[in-house]
Amino acid sequence: MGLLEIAMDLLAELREKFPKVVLEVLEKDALTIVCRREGSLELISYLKEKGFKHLIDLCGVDYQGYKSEKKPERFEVVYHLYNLDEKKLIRVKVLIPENDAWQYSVTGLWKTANWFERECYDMLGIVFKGHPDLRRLLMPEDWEGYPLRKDYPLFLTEENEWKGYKEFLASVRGAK
Amino acid sequence: MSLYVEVIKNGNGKGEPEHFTINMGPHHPSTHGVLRLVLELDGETIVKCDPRIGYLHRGVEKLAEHLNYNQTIVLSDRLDYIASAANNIAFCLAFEKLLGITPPRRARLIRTIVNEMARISSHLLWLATHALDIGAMTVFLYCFRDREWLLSIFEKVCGARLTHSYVRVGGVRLDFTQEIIDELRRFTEEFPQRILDYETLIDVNRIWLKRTRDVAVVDAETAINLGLTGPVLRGSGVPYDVRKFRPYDAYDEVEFEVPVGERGDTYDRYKVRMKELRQSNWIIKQCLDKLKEVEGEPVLAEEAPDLLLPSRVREPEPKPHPKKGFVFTGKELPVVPPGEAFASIESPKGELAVYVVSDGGPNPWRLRIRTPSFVHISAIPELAKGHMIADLVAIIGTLDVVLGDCDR
Amino acid sequence: MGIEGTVEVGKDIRQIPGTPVFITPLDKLFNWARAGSLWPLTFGLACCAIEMMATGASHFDLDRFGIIFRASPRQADAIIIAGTVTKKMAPIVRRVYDQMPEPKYVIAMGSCACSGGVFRTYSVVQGADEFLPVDVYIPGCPPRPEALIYGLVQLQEKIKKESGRWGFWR
Amino acid sequence: MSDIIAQIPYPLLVFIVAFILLNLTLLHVAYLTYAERKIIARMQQRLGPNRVGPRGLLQPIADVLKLLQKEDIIPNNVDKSVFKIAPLISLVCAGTGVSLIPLWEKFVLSNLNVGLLFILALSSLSAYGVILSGWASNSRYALLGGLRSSAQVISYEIAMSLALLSVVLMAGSFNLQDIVKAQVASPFKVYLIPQVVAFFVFMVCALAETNRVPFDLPEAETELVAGYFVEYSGIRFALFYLAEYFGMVVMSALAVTCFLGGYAGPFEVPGLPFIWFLLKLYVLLFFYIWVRATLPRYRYDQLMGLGWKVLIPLALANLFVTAFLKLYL
Repeated sequence: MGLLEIAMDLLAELREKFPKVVLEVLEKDALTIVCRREGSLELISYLKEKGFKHLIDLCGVDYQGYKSEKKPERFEVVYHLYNLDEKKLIRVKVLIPENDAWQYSVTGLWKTANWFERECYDMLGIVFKGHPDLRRLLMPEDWEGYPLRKDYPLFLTEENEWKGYKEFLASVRGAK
Repeated sequence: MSLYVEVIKNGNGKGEPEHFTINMGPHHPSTHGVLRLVLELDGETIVKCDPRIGYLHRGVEKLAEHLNYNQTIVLSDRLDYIASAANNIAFCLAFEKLLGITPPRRARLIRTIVNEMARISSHLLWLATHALDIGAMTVFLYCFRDREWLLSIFEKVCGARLTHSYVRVGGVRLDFTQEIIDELRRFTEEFPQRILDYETLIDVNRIWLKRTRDVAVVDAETAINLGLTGPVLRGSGVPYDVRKFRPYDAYDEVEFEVPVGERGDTYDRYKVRMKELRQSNWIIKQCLDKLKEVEGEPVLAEEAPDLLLPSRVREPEPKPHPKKGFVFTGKELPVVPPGEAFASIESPKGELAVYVVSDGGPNPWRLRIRTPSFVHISAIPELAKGHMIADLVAIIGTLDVVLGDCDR
Repeated sequence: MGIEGTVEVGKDIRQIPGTPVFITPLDKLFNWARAGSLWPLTFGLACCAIEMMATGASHFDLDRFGIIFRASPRQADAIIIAGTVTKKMAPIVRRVYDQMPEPKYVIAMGSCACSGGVFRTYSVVQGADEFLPVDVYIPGCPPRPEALIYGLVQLQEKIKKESGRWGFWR
Repeated sequence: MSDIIAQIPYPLLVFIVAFILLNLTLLHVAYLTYAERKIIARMQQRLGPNRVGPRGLLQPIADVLKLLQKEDIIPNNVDKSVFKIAPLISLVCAGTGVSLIPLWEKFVLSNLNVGLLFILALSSLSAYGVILSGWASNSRYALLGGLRSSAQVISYEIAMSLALLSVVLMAGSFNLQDIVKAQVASPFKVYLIPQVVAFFVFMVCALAETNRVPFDLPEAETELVAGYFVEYSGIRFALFYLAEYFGMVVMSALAVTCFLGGYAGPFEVPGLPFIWFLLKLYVLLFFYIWVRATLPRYRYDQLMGLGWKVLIPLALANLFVTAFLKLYL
């Protein structure tokens, strides 16, 4: 029995209610809904009302230079939602264009999304509109660049070193 | 200027009561690593708490994109270094889903045992540090004594005490020897008595009760909204346990209960963890019995591919050619098919989820790790509001956070 | 480098002007005291901190060597860099080190603190010796408690052989 | 013997006695730290110090020597004079009490008529050392530690004084020597039996006064790093450390004197006049260490609650009952 059949009713409902938002429904290891950014917030809040109360994960993916298939946009924000009563997992992917990288914040629905979104902003540079306190989380506040983007180097050479660390090293070596 | 203290803001100049701002950490004995908390105090009561993390951010997710699948398991050890076997399993489950393989039954049973051993050792360390934070020093040393025993068993299993890298894609690295099984049996026989020892030390202790009862109470609805998982969520009465809800490995063939709390305070969470210790012990016992049924079977799936090199295999087999020797007729296929997979496990701290995206290359395209500690630390401001500064220590303890797990 | 206020009397030989002869036996006594009561700072960074805790606990018991962990850098003699040092953390580690009173010693515990280990990434300092004078390196990921004890004993040996280290009478 | 003593001029005699007393106490304090480490180690299935000297016996000496010649950091933004003098206040106030304790019938440095009051006054004064150090350090952790400590000492002082007052009522004197004599003369031989409540209150308060577990809030390692002496290093830190152990010795000695019959024993041991006193003292000190290895720490408000809501009413009730019995029996 495929995942799709289990969730037929839900899917039909979603397609009916959000015809312009849902782009594609895939059956992978979990039920996957690919959707547009506009209206994605309504779709997610509708899913929450439907019992998907547990936001397991929220993350961003950078698809720049992805070989195996053509991706319509550079970024995706991926939500994993779980229904605790019916034991169902659903994955919602929201497409985010490169030049206009922002997404609606879901902090109003889940408090836990606060830090997930801050991390996503920190690592990939996707701005979350409506977030109460969007600051860098893991990296220092004056860090340049977004480390998880594909065009960011894994290891920083002397030239593109973080200037805070450079200053620190200079001060320490001067003191020695 | 002292290290501990940074005056961030002193009052607001509008005649409202002046709040005392102190900076706790990142070097502080009870923040369990390098967590930094900026606290606004009214006397000793916390008005506002702002956790700052990232002091142990090592770029594991980025680094994983540059290593091949087997090498990332080594990184997983260093996430939640107290229960590294659990992390190994989460990574391997995700990769196995991507590859579409299932490990043989013996491997699944061994994984279950190792996972529960990791849970016991993690909970013991939690109990030790939690008790030390509240001031009971002796419990700390008792727990470490028993943890040493468990670590010595781990050492016999794979040669490492802390960072095992024992679980592999498609199974485990080595089979259990009879010696290990005997040792584990002795452990499971004796361990319930040890749990009783700890409980007699602190369970009915009035000071312990006073310090933990009604501290950081979370009701079920809020707990889910805050994303809390694991013992913390179960302490609030929600019986959500990934081992029951989405069974992996051999959890569908063993019996165990999911203990839940009633009030959702620090004491309940302590109770839940103590009960979990007994359940884990029971699970290990059952798995040891079941291991007899699959004596001599392989512990690594035969179809498990060699993930190191090369990244692509040619299909079908090369055919003899009259002039050129052997030639390949089919096209090359990637070892790891492109796609995405999501796997989550019940790690000792909570729900550990791994989301992996593959482009068919030798390295993962994106490896996202959802760690329980990250979520739990994000809940500290909510839990700490209105409590005393001494309670904060108990709150950090009861959430059971590891900073390596949080910052990745 | 050299200690402040010393004069060079020969090639690579420096002398403190007016140093009495009895300094040497005094040195020996103080070195014995320093080695016998080496108080490291409770300063855990990552995985190695767990092994450091295990070393202090019942099974290995650092107290035997007179080593007890102190929480305040002002009262510590040695700092054990136990774990990965990130670029965000490095200034704080240095600040803690600067707060310690002389004579102070540094132990780099684990591959990460020695050389950055497996984490050759944008945010990790490639070895604590980039910004600290390290006395003892302990390899391993994480080093076993025995290795840490060995490292500490090596440091004690080193202290016992020292001369001309900081002292308020100098 | 007594002739020789009589020939020594009085100031010199005082000096000699003080010298003996100081050395004896210092030795006790130094080896109390060693004993504490050893005993706690045994309770936690460890070995304790055993490498520095035979069986680790030189450990306290190494510690003191090391602390003596460590750098004495005085941070830039502290109140320098107060910062320097605070540990001395602590130590002097904690240590002076020893001079009033009768170690033996014929051995007491200063047989003051208001001895008990004097000790109480000193122990309240020692709080100044803590507060001043916390304030002068210009560090929030130190300040919090100092504040906690002052509040704690003040509230527990009351209960302790009330507990001791019952003893004074029974003995009819503030002189410690007289209290011991009154105990020996009483039908119980020790005041522990009639004043068991007061003894209990006194011991709990003594734990609080000396900032020991479970009342070690001012220096709670896991909350406030090291509390009020977080900024102190080297010899000044050693002074604070000594003051804590001096406080333990003095409080235990006071308990021995007021409740356990002081130097009096069931029989005289020839040549060893101090033996009974020391034996009782060691038992109480062992109790301190035992408690430290067993109990978790109280929270600040709970500590205050215990002091004001339990100990003070208990001590008051005990005082009234004692007074009533004294009047009508």
